[in-house]
Amino acid sequence: MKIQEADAKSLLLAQGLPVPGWEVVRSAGDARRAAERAFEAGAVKVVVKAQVLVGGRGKAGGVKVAGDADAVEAAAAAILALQIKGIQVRKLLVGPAAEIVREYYLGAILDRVSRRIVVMASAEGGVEIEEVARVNPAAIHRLGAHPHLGLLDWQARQLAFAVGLGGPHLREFAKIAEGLVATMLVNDADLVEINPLAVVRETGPDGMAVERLACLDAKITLDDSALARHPELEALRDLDEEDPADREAREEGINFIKLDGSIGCMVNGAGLAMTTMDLVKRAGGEPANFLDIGGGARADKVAAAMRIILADPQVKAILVNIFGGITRGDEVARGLIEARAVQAREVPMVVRIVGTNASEAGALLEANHFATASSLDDAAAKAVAVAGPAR
Amino acid sequence: MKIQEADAKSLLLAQGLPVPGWEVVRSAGDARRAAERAFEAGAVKVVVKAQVLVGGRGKAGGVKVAGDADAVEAAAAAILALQIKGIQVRKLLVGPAAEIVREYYLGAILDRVSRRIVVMASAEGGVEIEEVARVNPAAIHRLGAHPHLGLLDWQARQLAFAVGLGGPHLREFAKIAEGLVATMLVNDADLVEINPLAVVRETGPDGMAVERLACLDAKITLDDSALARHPELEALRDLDEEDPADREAREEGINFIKLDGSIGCMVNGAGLAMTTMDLVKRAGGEPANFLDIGGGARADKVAAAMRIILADPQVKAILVNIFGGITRGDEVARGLIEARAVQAREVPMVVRIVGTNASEAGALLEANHFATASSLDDAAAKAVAVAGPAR
Amino acid sequence: MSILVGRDTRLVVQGITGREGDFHSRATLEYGTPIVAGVTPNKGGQRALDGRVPVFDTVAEAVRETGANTSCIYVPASGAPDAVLEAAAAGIATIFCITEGIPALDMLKVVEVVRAAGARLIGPNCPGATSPGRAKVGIIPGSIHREGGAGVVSRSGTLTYEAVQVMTDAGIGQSTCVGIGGDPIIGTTFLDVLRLFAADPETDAIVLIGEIGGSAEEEAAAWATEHLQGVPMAAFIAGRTAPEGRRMGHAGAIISGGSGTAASKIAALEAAGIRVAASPMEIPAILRAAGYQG
Amino acid sequence: MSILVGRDTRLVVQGITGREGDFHSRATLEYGTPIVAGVTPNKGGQRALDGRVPVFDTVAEAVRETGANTSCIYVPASGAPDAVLEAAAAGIATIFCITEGIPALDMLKVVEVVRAAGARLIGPNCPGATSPGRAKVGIIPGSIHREGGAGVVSRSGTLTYEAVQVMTDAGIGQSTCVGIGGDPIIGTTFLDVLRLFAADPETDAIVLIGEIGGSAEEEAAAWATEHLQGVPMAAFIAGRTAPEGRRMGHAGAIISGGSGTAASKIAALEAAGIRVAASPMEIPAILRAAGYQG
Repeated sequence: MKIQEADAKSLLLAQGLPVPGWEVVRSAGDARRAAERAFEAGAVKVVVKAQVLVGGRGKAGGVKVAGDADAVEAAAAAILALQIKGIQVRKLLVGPAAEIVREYYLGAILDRVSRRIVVMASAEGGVEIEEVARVNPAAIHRLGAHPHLGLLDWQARQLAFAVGLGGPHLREFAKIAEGLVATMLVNDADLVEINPLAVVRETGPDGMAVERLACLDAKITLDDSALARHPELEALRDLDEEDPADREAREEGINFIKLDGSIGCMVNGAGLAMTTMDLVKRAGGEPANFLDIGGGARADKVAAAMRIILADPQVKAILVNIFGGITRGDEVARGLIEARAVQAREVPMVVRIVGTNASEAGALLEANHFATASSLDDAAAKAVAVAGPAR
Repeated sequence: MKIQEADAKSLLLAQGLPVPGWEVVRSAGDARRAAERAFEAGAVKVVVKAQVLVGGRGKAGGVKVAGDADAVEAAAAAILALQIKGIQVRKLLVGPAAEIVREYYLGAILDRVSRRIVVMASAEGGVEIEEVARVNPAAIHRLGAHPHLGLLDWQARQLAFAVGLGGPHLREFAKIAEGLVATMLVNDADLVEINPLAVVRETGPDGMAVERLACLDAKITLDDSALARHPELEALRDLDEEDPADREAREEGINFIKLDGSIGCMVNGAGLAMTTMDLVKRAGGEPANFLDIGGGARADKVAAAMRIILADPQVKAILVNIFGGITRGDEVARGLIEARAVQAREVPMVVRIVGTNASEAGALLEANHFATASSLDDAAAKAVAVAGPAR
Repeated sequence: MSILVGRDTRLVVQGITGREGDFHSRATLEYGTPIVAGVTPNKGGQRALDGRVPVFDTVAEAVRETGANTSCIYVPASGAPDAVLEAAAAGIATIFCITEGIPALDMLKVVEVVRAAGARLIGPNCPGATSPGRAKVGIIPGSIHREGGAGVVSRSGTLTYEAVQVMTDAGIGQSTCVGIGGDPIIGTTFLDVLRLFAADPETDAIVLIGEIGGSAEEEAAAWATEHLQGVPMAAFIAGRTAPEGRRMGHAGAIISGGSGTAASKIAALEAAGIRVAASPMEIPAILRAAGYQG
Repeated sequence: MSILVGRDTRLVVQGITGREGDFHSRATLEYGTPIVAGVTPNKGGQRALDGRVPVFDTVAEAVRETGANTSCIYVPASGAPDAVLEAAAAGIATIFCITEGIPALDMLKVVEVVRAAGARLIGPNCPGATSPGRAKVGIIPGSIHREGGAGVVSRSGTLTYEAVQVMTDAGIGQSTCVGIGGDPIIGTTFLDVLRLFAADPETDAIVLIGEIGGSAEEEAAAWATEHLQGVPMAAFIAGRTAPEGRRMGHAGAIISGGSGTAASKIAALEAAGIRVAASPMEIPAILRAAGYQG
């Protein structure tokens, strides 16, 4: 589960990381008032950032810096009018804009190959790190944290020296890097990124300029499997951005991703679901979704999956592909029969059920006049044929 | 550092272990009032326990159970009048007395041989566990906790089954055993013991009898080396029971233990200090103390050590034995000269300084008319000779 | 011989009295695999599966009393990591963890401890393994198999069944079929299984079924280039049409950056001389074309 | 050959720019031991010990640039566990940790990681080791030694110096003298060092200096019974007169229950045929009586 920047910053703050203050607002007026408070507290400029879960905010005009309250209000109004990658901006982060001296990248990710939390740091911060990885992989320094002890102090120091943050910022950097991994461990995150981690210039209480490290942006992805033991994190789910179909799927325990095609797919197992999509495409069609009903699905779950698929008006045909193992084919057939009895609109359906209780399923489907298919390739071809040509 | 039962119980409580409530009082009147509160809350009997850091309270009459407030007040007065192993009782724990169904032992200790935290459990609880270990070692079940992950759930279950606490108390026991190790890890303890851990009978809110596990006594020893990072634990040090000489030694970083003999010893290094005591005894004397001034001690520390030794009126002679490595002999000699100039009373002294800067030390000592010795055995013999015969 | 499971398998089922454990253990027994013990804390002394299997409180006791050497875990996600650790500490050599939904950071630690204990973990979130005609551990339907010499290794569940069924229908039997699981952190990788197949005299051909995400397939391909020349192989990669950057169902399928895409995996496999099927149905033909006679 | 330190020793000193590190490193250099590098974070690029030794920011860099194979740690207690872990990760084979006052639970974890990394840790809270005439690491005064064939192993600091001085004065030289440290959790035990001495062709006699607390001496005695028959040995145990149940200075000296007493240790050693001196001064005579000619 992705969480918003402001929530990610709160989690970093809880581990003692240096994150400049902010407020989250939902209107240009509130943005203005938050900015006035920031200016009063000494900010020279204020930043306004769209809070959306998709990348590329900056390029889309979702981040603006302004020097007075009027300009902040105007910027906020402009950003709140934006749709970024199809997502309507509803919330803004407002806070003092830092005076950046130099930007770094710092991230931690669960690495499946090394089976470690890998911490990555780069002196090429503030930009798309994937781009740095592609163009100049040597600019990204990597280290595997200890599986039991987390990021060790010497590892944090080694990264600091590697990105040129020895000297006055050594201890600061080490503390941040260790806190990054602690944030990951405490919250069961898959990914924690600070980009940019920046040396910022501030005016100390004595009026002298001081430079210190600060976390200016934060991105955290949580492990869905661990949310059950972190109810406080489950509460961070952004329901504003969640499509009703996505929500129903999540609540039913169905893995669902909407796509742009016309052939709705209902499959058991993620690998087989992807394969089904691949074969639809190979047969000349376009899948409307990825949908995995999981193992051992029963009739009511099948009915829910059908509702979710049909909620997409682009769907012109449905392909059901079930290989019964834990899942019993006759249960699925029964679910399909029930679902069709109450479904909102008539859409042609091709059903393939093999494996456990396949013959019982076949008899039920035949008795209820479903179009069936035997092989995987055959099922895909038939579904494409009934859906008509792809756009 | 040993801490009082009441403090140990607080640390267990902080890890979620089931510890019946208590109050700590310093007078019989306060004990009475605490007991009245306990009776009001439903206690049938109340227990009064001396809070002293030495073992054998029970045998010494330091634990009493009473059925009404008068009896509690009398018991408290009697216990407050006790000296247990030379320690005046100043504090009492007062709380409801549990109805014990069956007693168990549960302890965790840092084991130097296996280099693990070893968790021990026994169905023979409520008695001296050392006695059980001697008479029936098979009755104590042991398990090494994982060095990184602590006590694993299956380990806790295994111990539960071993002591016959499968069944309704399995989860309770596992939680307590895991909490025991967590208490050790969180507080940097060397030893955490619950004896007895007991199945107690209580009356539930519905008036029905319920049985559950409860920690009725607790003993915790903290790692002195780790106290610096636990200021809240340092605050638990019982200054009431600390001798002024012990306190000065601790504050000066001197390892000091008072003994009953007449020859004060000042040595650098614990092993050499014990050896010096052994040789004093072998030469027919009795050491008055163990005292290790540590490595690299300077003149002021030497002077402090001298004050601590001379504070003991039984001391009739002082043996100084220094093998200079980090410690410089001339520094020690200078400290001795300074200390003698201001010392409270005249006591014969035998000084042996070898190793680093021994010849400079020798010259200083000679110029100031100190009695010196060359070998270890010689030094011990001379000290015994000047002190006169042991009692 | 076969790998991982075989005639020497003596199985203990952890969580045998649960719904899943009971259901699949019956199928395992029917397949002829000896389930020598079950473990459910506080149910020690009972008998499971209609009295056919003794239940113990701890794995250590089960091992001591029955000589179990392989474990299959159906314990719910909250207790499964501990179940794996218990099995490893009790000296179980091969541990299958079927349970899905275990937090990845738990597995990070578990995998490390299991490795240090010298045990082998397959999964979690895996369907198990079958050596047709010898033994089956886990939830792969026994009916799809046929005895033979092709080893199958897969990150997927039902997709594996699909591929195996196609092979069986085409007359190509299997030495062992292994589902290694789709979670980000798993105990046994493609590469580990390829090594085992390479050393198994009864495995004469290998089928590898991967999917987008991670780089385990690329890693396996690189190793195959050096160590599996001359072994007839076929592969399939699910997710050619999956959009980038989205999760496809389980966490096994994240695409990040340029690596981990179907294209990258297919290129790596083809570079190793392994033909990649466009549909699982093509697998038998590819094996035949690679010279597999079995 | 000698053990642990010798002609092949290439030393890196962690904490070389601190007061202790500087002081003892000078003595180490004077003894002729090559200190090839120092490590102090943020002082990389400087030179220590009057310009004689290059300083690096990390141990990894020091190893890469100088081929250091042995480390000596003078880092304060708060940073010492990390320093040990850094050395082990950088491939240092032999790590001496002189630092005292490290929390025992920290060492529990460090010892586990060091063991897994295949490195050897001596200490913490140890004086180091000297192979007279070859190399010295740590804080044992070089002047007390004499080249020879007796190996000395001890849990103590100054008591070791005392014993070694007595041996040297009696004309008995040492192959290697090792202080293993007095803390409850240490990296290398008596037994470990006895094994090394047993395998060292240049060690012809062994002196073991123990103290009350724990059971390492008993363990060592049991091993010696089987593996060191015929090797002239002598022992000394400090704390015969220590009262039970009190700590004598460092945590190494707790007596608990009946085990760990001086009497128990002396009995175990005598049962193994090792005579225990009543005073360190008796050690040379015991070695001679045991047939040591060196």
